[in-house]
Amino acid sequence: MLVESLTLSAALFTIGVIGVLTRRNAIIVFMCVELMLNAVNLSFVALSKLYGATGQVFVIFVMTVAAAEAAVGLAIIIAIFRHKKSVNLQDINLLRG
Amino acid sequence: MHGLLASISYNNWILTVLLALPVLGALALWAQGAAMRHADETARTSAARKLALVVFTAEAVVSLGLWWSVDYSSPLWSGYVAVPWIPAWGIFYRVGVDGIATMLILLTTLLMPLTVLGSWTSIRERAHLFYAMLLVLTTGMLGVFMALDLALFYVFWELMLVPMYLIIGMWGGQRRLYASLKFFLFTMLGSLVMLVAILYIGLTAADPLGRPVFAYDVIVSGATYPGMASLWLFGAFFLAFAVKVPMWPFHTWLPDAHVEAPTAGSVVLASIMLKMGTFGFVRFALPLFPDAATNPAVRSAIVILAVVGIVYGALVSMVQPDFKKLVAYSSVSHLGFVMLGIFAFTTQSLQGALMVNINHGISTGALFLLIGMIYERRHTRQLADFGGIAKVMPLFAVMLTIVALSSIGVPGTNGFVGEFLVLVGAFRTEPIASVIAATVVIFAAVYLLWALQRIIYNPLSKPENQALKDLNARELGLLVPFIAGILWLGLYPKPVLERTQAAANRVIERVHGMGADGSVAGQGR
Amino acid sequence: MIGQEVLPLFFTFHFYLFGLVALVGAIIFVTRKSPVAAAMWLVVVMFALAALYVMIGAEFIGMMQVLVYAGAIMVVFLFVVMLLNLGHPSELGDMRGRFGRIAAGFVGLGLVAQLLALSRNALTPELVLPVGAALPAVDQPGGIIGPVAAPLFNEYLLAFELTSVLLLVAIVGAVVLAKKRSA
Amino acid sequence: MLLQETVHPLAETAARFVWWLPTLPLIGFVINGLLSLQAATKLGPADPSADADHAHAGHGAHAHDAHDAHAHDAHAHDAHDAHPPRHRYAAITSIIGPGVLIASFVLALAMFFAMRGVEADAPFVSRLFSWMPVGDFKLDAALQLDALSMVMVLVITGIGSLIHVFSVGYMQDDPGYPRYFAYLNLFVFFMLLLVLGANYVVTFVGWEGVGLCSYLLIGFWFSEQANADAGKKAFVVNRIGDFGFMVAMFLLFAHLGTLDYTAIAANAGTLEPGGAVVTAICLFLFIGCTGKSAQIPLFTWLPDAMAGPTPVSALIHAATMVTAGVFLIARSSVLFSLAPVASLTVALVGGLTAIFAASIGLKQWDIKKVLAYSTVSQLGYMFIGVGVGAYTAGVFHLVTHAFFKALLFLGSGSVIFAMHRAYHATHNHGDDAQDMRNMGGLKAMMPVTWTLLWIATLAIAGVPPFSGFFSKDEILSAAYSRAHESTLADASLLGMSGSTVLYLVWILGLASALITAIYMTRMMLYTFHGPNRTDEKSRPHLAEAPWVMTGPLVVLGVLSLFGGWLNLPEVITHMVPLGPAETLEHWLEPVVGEATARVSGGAAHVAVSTEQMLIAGAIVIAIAGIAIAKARLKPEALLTKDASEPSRGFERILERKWYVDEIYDALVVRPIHALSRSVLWKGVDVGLIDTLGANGSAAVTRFAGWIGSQLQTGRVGTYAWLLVIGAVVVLRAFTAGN
Amino acid sequence: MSFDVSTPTGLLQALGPDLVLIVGAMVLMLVAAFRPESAGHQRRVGLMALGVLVATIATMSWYATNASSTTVHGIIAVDGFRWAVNLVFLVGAAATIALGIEANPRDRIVAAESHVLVLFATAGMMVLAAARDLMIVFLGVEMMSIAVYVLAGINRSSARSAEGALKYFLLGAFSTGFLLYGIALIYGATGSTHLGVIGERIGTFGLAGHGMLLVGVGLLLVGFAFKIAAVPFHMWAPDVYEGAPTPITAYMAAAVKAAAFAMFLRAWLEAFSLLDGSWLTPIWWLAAVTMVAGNAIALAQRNVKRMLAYSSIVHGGYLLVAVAAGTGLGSAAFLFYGIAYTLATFGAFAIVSVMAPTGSRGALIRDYEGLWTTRPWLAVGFAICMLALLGFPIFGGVGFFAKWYVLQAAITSPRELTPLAIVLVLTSVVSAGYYLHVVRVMFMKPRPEDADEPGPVYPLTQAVLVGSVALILLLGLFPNTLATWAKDNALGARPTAVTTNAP
Repeated sequence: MLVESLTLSAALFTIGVIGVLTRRNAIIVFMCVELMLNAVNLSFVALSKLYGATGQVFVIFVMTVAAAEAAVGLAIIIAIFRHKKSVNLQDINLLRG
Repeated sequence: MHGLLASISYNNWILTVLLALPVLGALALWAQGAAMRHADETARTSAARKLALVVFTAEAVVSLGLWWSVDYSSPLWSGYVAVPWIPAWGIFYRVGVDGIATMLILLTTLLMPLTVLGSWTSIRERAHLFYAMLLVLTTGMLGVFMALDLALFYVFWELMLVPMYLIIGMWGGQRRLYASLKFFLFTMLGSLVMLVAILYIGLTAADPLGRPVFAYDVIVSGATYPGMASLWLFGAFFLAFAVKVPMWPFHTWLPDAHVEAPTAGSVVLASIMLKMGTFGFVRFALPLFPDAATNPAVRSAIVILAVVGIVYGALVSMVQPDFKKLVAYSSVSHLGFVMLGIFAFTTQSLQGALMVNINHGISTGALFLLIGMIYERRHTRQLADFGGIAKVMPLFAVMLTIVALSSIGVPGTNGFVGEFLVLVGAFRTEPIASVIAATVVIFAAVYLLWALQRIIYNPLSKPENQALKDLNARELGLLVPFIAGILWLGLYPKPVLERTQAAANRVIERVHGMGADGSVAGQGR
Repeated sequence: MIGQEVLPLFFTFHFYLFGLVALVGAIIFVTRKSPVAAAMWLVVVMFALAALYVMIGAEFIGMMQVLVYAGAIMVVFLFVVMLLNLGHPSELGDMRGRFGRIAAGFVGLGLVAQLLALSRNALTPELVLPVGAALPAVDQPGGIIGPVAAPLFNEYLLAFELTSVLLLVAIVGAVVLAKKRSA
Repeated sequence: MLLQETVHPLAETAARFVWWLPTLPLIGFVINGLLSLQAATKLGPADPSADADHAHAGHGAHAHDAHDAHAHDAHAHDAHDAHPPRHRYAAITSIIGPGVLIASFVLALAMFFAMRGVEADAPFVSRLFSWMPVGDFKLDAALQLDALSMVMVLVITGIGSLIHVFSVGYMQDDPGYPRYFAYLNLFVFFMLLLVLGANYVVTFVGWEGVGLCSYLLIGFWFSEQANADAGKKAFVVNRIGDFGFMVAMFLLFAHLGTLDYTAIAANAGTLEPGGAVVTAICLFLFIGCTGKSAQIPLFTWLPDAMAGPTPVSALIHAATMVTAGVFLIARSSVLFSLAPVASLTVALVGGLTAIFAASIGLKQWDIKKVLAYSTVSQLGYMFIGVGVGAYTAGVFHLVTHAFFKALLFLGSGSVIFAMHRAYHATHNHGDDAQDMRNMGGLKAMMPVTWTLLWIATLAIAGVPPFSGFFSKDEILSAAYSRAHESTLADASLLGMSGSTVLYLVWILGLASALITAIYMTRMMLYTFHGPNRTDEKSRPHLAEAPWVMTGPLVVLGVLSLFGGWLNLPEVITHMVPLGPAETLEHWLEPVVGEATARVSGGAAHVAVSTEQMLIAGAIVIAIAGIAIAKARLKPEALLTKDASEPSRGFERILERKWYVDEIYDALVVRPIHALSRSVLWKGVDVGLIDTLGANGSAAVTRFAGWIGSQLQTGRVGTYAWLLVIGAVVVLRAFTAGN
Repeated sequence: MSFDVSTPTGLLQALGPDLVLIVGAMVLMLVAAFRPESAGHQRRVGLMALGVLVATIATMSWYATNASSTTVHGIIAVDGFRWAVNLVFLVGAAATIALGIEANPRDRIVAAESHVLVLFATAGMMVLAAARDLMIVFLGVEMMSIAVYVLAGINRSSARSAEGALKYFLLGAFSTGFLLYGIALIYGATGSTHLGVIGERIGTFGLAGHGMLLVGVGLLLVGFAFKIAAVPFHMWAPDVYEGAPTPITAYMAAAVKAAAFAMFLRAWLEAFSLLDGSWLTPIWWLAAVTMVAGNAIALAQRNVKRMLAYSSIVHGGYLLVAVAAGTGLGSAAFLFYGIAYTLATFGAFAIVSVMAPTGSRGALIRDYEGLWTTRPWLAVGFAICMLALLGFPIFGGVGFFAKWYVLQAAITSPRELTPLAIVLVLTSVVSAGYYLHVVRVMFMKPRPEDADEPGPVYPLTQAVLVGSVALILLLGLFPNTLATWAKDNALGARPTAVTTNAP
């Protein structure tokens, strides 16, 4: 079960990474990042089966952080949307070189 | 004189004072510049150059005592001072001089006031900064000659870079930006690699507490490195010094820097800063890594580069249309002689090399001053723009001729003494190289006499040249010491040779790893 | 591999079932054009993961997953999508072209290959707690929350307190950023 | 400051003032130099650049200065056409310039008599100070007085005095009058240093110093590019020779550990006779001699050197400096006697130069050029002498040549002076005052000069009893006898036996004697005989020069006539009791005796009958030459320079001096220039090191930076891509090891 | 005074300075919210924030001389390294706020919360510097990052600022995923998140070649490399630095980076020093590639802030060399470098903020042409900062010795890093290309006719500028104190625990 969990975790993490690489909508990219965090959580939970509750405690903190990030991240997305009227990352390239 | 100097404990303070005085002078200039912020440019310039001249003259006067006070025969350093600077890293303020260093220090201190006089009227803006930079530069140069702590040496070594960079870049000619950056980058490339080597040495020589040791004496007497390490370290030092010398093929910064630099910059660059490289070899590269230096492959490579530089510099300077560039390439040639002299490892050649160092300082310095003088009048350095000006500037013509002859190495002038000693000494160990090098007596005559002809001889056909005014009293006065030096060292170099003899012998002994008096050191057969 | 224990078939079956759901859901999630659809598929993945947690024996975390992730965070996402009126899949160029996708697939394969190097060594037996010791059974005192709460408020008290500051920072940040443009 | 270790017999005599010999002319140089500068100087303004701006603004205002500056430029041969007032300091200079020389000469005479009074085999060495003491290299500034240097000193100061006096007249109107005498004095200083030096380095100082003065004096009228070019050429070509001299010194020091003449003479025995080392030393020394003494292949500078004032040609390029090479070999006779191959080379080169230069002399029109090639040719003779080991003969010819060639030059100077005055008086700026085609029939106008020049011509042609006859004959008979039997004859050069080489040299000598007689007679015929080809207006102005110029000519005439008495051959004194035989031979015995003996292997002379045959042959050849010239040349038919047609065929080759200058230019000068400019400077320096190396690496770095900054697209997608790729690589690096 | 950080009381006491800062920040947060946004309020809160920082520094200096820990595997460290690094953060924060107070009105930033967020971010860094447990590390990183995400976008009126914030946030969150996954796998391999325990277990159980651990450490390295903007994880940095308000840029370049390094050094030395066979090669190459690419790309920059951004990337590369040394000396070199780099960075950015309010004219290197003629002091100050960044002795002051120390660490390292040291010096030659370019633009070119007159230098900015430059020069002449301080506070120089107290 552990092996399956860790493998699934790796797969979900990679899907999240692929999502970040392929998507251009800032919100969807951010959701992909959330998927990655979830994948990590699966690893933690699976490992906590071996080592005790520390892994689960960690998952709680990850969730908290995810929530905080979501708040700030979405605020940033709203801020950029005000300027650009778009959240397509292709269009957001004032800063380059 | 000895008694008088001893009575004021001259040796105890002189080196530190020589280092500090220019810096204080620079600060004074800075303060003066700030105080005169609202004065008009002419008044500012005038005040700045006067103050600078006073400081430099004081420096020169104070330094004169070294001629007598230094114990030239002693294996100990004269004027030795050691004060902890960064004890946490084993870095000390350690200074001291021997005969070789003393001669170069005197060359520096005596040359600087003349340099200021030489740029008396050509620096018309931002004079305070200019002279302050010149003063700081002086500290850097003197520090290099005095430092007996590798870290301190490196600091002084780098210290020279920025003032010279600004001098070339702010008061230079058309392509000053390119030239100044090139100068900076070339030099820095070499010296940073040396920095790694210095650290490596210092850390290898760490004391029992694990603190690095950078004391020159400790390292020279104690350090041995495994074969390859020794070669790498020598290579690092070589790169730094070879760029500075400059040896072929690291020389291309020199023509650009010389051509673009203002007169004072060229003079300092040629007369003193190029000596840093050769001095570095004698003081550091050879005594620290005698094994690497005497490694046949290394040595032949360096001798070959030196000879290539000698001939190459001469040939290329032959076809230069710009007088400054011509002299710059001739420096490559002359400094090649110094390198040949050093790496021939005979007493004569090394002493000759030291003489060439000094002579090149005098002759080329004077040449650049002379070029500066006509540049101020005509705003061109192209040889083709001149011709026949001996008619209108006879004094100038005389001075230029004497200096050119010294640079050619005509016997009776200083140039001959150095080159002859180098060649006669080098012939014992490197006969082929010195014969090839000797061909330069021909090329030197070609390029300098041809230049001379195109400037002061030939028809006075250009209308701009017909109204030229001859040297004024200031210019004449500042050239006289150069002429005196040229003749003195040409006819009676013994006082200088005597003073560098013991130090040179020590280097030769160290290189050959033997305790003899060194007089026959390095005889190939 | 260590940590293998024989579980009832019920658990095993559901573990694989929800695992499959999570995987397929994730794939569908990243390929949806509409942000709303993507978000909904992500919720599906999260639910599946919550179920997996329960299967593994971390019931409390499973609950938290449903409440915090699916319930709170994803709602905020959807809220923002709606707020910015981004619900339509019409927005051009959201997805990279064919080349980008294939390349991403390869990079993903490479990443997975590297990540799975983790399975190359067995875990160290001495470090692993005996079966059942790591996560006490549901019927023990303290229930399912006790084993998590104990370290949270003892060993990791500092961390717990820090999360409060973290959330505070996030609140301040979000407020400052989302305020109307002042100038 | 005389530091004399052991008391030398000369120490208490006038010889102890030997350092005054060079010092006197040096003082003259300093005074004249300062006068010249003082007169020329108008110190510039305190701020030259400010003035330059002003000058730029209105250089029209300075037209007057410009005219002044141009005063001399318009016409630049020997004399000049403007009549500015005499130089401010002309009077002082006229006293000091020749005065110091005469004083030196008097001092030299005193020393000469002192030397005659004592028996001294060892040279008198006067150490002035320690010059370059470095380790085991001890080099003193020291002067050495011995028989050889005494002869040279007398020649230099004696003939020098005469030429100085002549110059007072010749240069009287020149604006550079004190400068001229300063240079001339300086030259004498260096020349005396050269001959008096007690070691090779001091000699080398003089050696280069005279080259320098030669440079300055050839380019004396520097405003004409040709003159400046000629000066430079002289210096550079001399430097090629000096290179050889220097290498020889390196070899000497490396193998003998000293450069002092006395020590070398004492230690020369340690060198293997005929060995590679001593041969190399001698050959390198000889390279030096070919430069200074204008031998093949370095002779080309000397004809060009005629651009200098004529008295300079007489003093430097005929009487003294160019003979320094001969002196040097005589000085190094110990070494040369140990190196037969080198000696043979010297002789062969001397012989070839003699005939080669003589052949060119046949077709020259410029009177000074004829004399120049004649000098080269005669120097070749001297080298035959010292080459075959007849050092005394070489020096003897050096002395007699100094007499008659100085006379020839000064005489020609007198002619040119007259021509110039005539042209000047008629404002004729077009015609060449030195071209013989413009002269003719001057015998009537300049009888004194005519007489004296004939004496010199007969002397150089080798007609007895004029001086040249004796010296030339001695050289030829020495060559012949050495070919017969000597260490040289036993050696071999380039696969030929030494004997063959020496016979060849002897034949070359005879042939060039014939040609010499021809071209010298030609010169005299064209210049003084036949009709006068000057234009009608100028002709009345042609006249004899003033007494300051003719006076020295007369003295030289006497010397040319009786110079042979210095060293009458025994074979003649036996037949005709003219006076003491072989005086010079005996005088030089302490210096070159040992070396001469070593070369000749004891067999000093060939049989008396052979010797008489040789003498008779020489006389016949000389007279035949004169006769041929008289018979073949028709001065009446000669056209002026402007009317002449260009010569054709072989004549043209001779007139163009065998195209040697052109060949050197094409083979050496241009290739080196092209190499330096195109390959080294533009190719290696600018192209390779700078463009490819320094700027290239900078450009590559910049380009890489530009690529990097282009990757920075501003799009998060790109960044994420790179991040992931980086992560995969980092992970790979971590897991690769396991 | 000794704390037993295994007890809540001891922990609380051991967190004294951190608490002062956090409590101060919370109070200020309320103060900031108390009044409507205005320039005056922003200024007032800023000054108060400075007060909080001063108080924190004062508390900390007491701790620095008196505090120690009795716990072997405490969750936080109580050692000199922590206090020393904290000093870098606090000085950086103070300078940021000082610059911000005067720069914000020019940038039309009126949110007083910006200063509060700086305090919070600093608190996160201090936590990070103390953390000996990966959990705390994670929270510290997030606390710092979230605050800085907001700070990057604090200029609501600027699209650039918002864009920078978005980029920073998205990529930051993305990299957090890697970091977190790494922590999870390390936890999986060792069964602990505590650095000390991990280190022990790697040794005890021979885990040095363990696949899961290595992947975990690799992912951790990726996360760290992102924070310090090592090439190729650097791409966000230039854009964010350019977009952010200038004081915040300086803060990011100096303090944020220092925090990441502090965390990483502690983790490396305490937990993973036995893995050097695996991590040396990646770090070696990261350092080398960062130095080479960073310097090369910096050459191509025309915007001063972007140039300084790349410069900061490059300096991250130099510090990686010290990290690669993997010794206490390396951490000492880092401390020294941290101070030197912070001074130079704030000196430079102080001038940048005077020259160019964000997004307006004056941000290009070209706009500095001939600055010497109109504002000599600014030009001299900037030149000194550039030379300090270049690592030039005397003129560049302490910058040279910073590099010296890093090289010393590299050469003495048992890992034979001399080749890396040579890469370092060779690439710094390239860096002369752009640092000197600025100097030459200022000193060697004439001031264009139409150039804008730079604004006045207000007192706080002036204080930062003069303070930085003076310290650069002073410490360049007398670096011994700083060197001793760095050596004494290196990791391992003062042991964390003095008594045995098993967990």
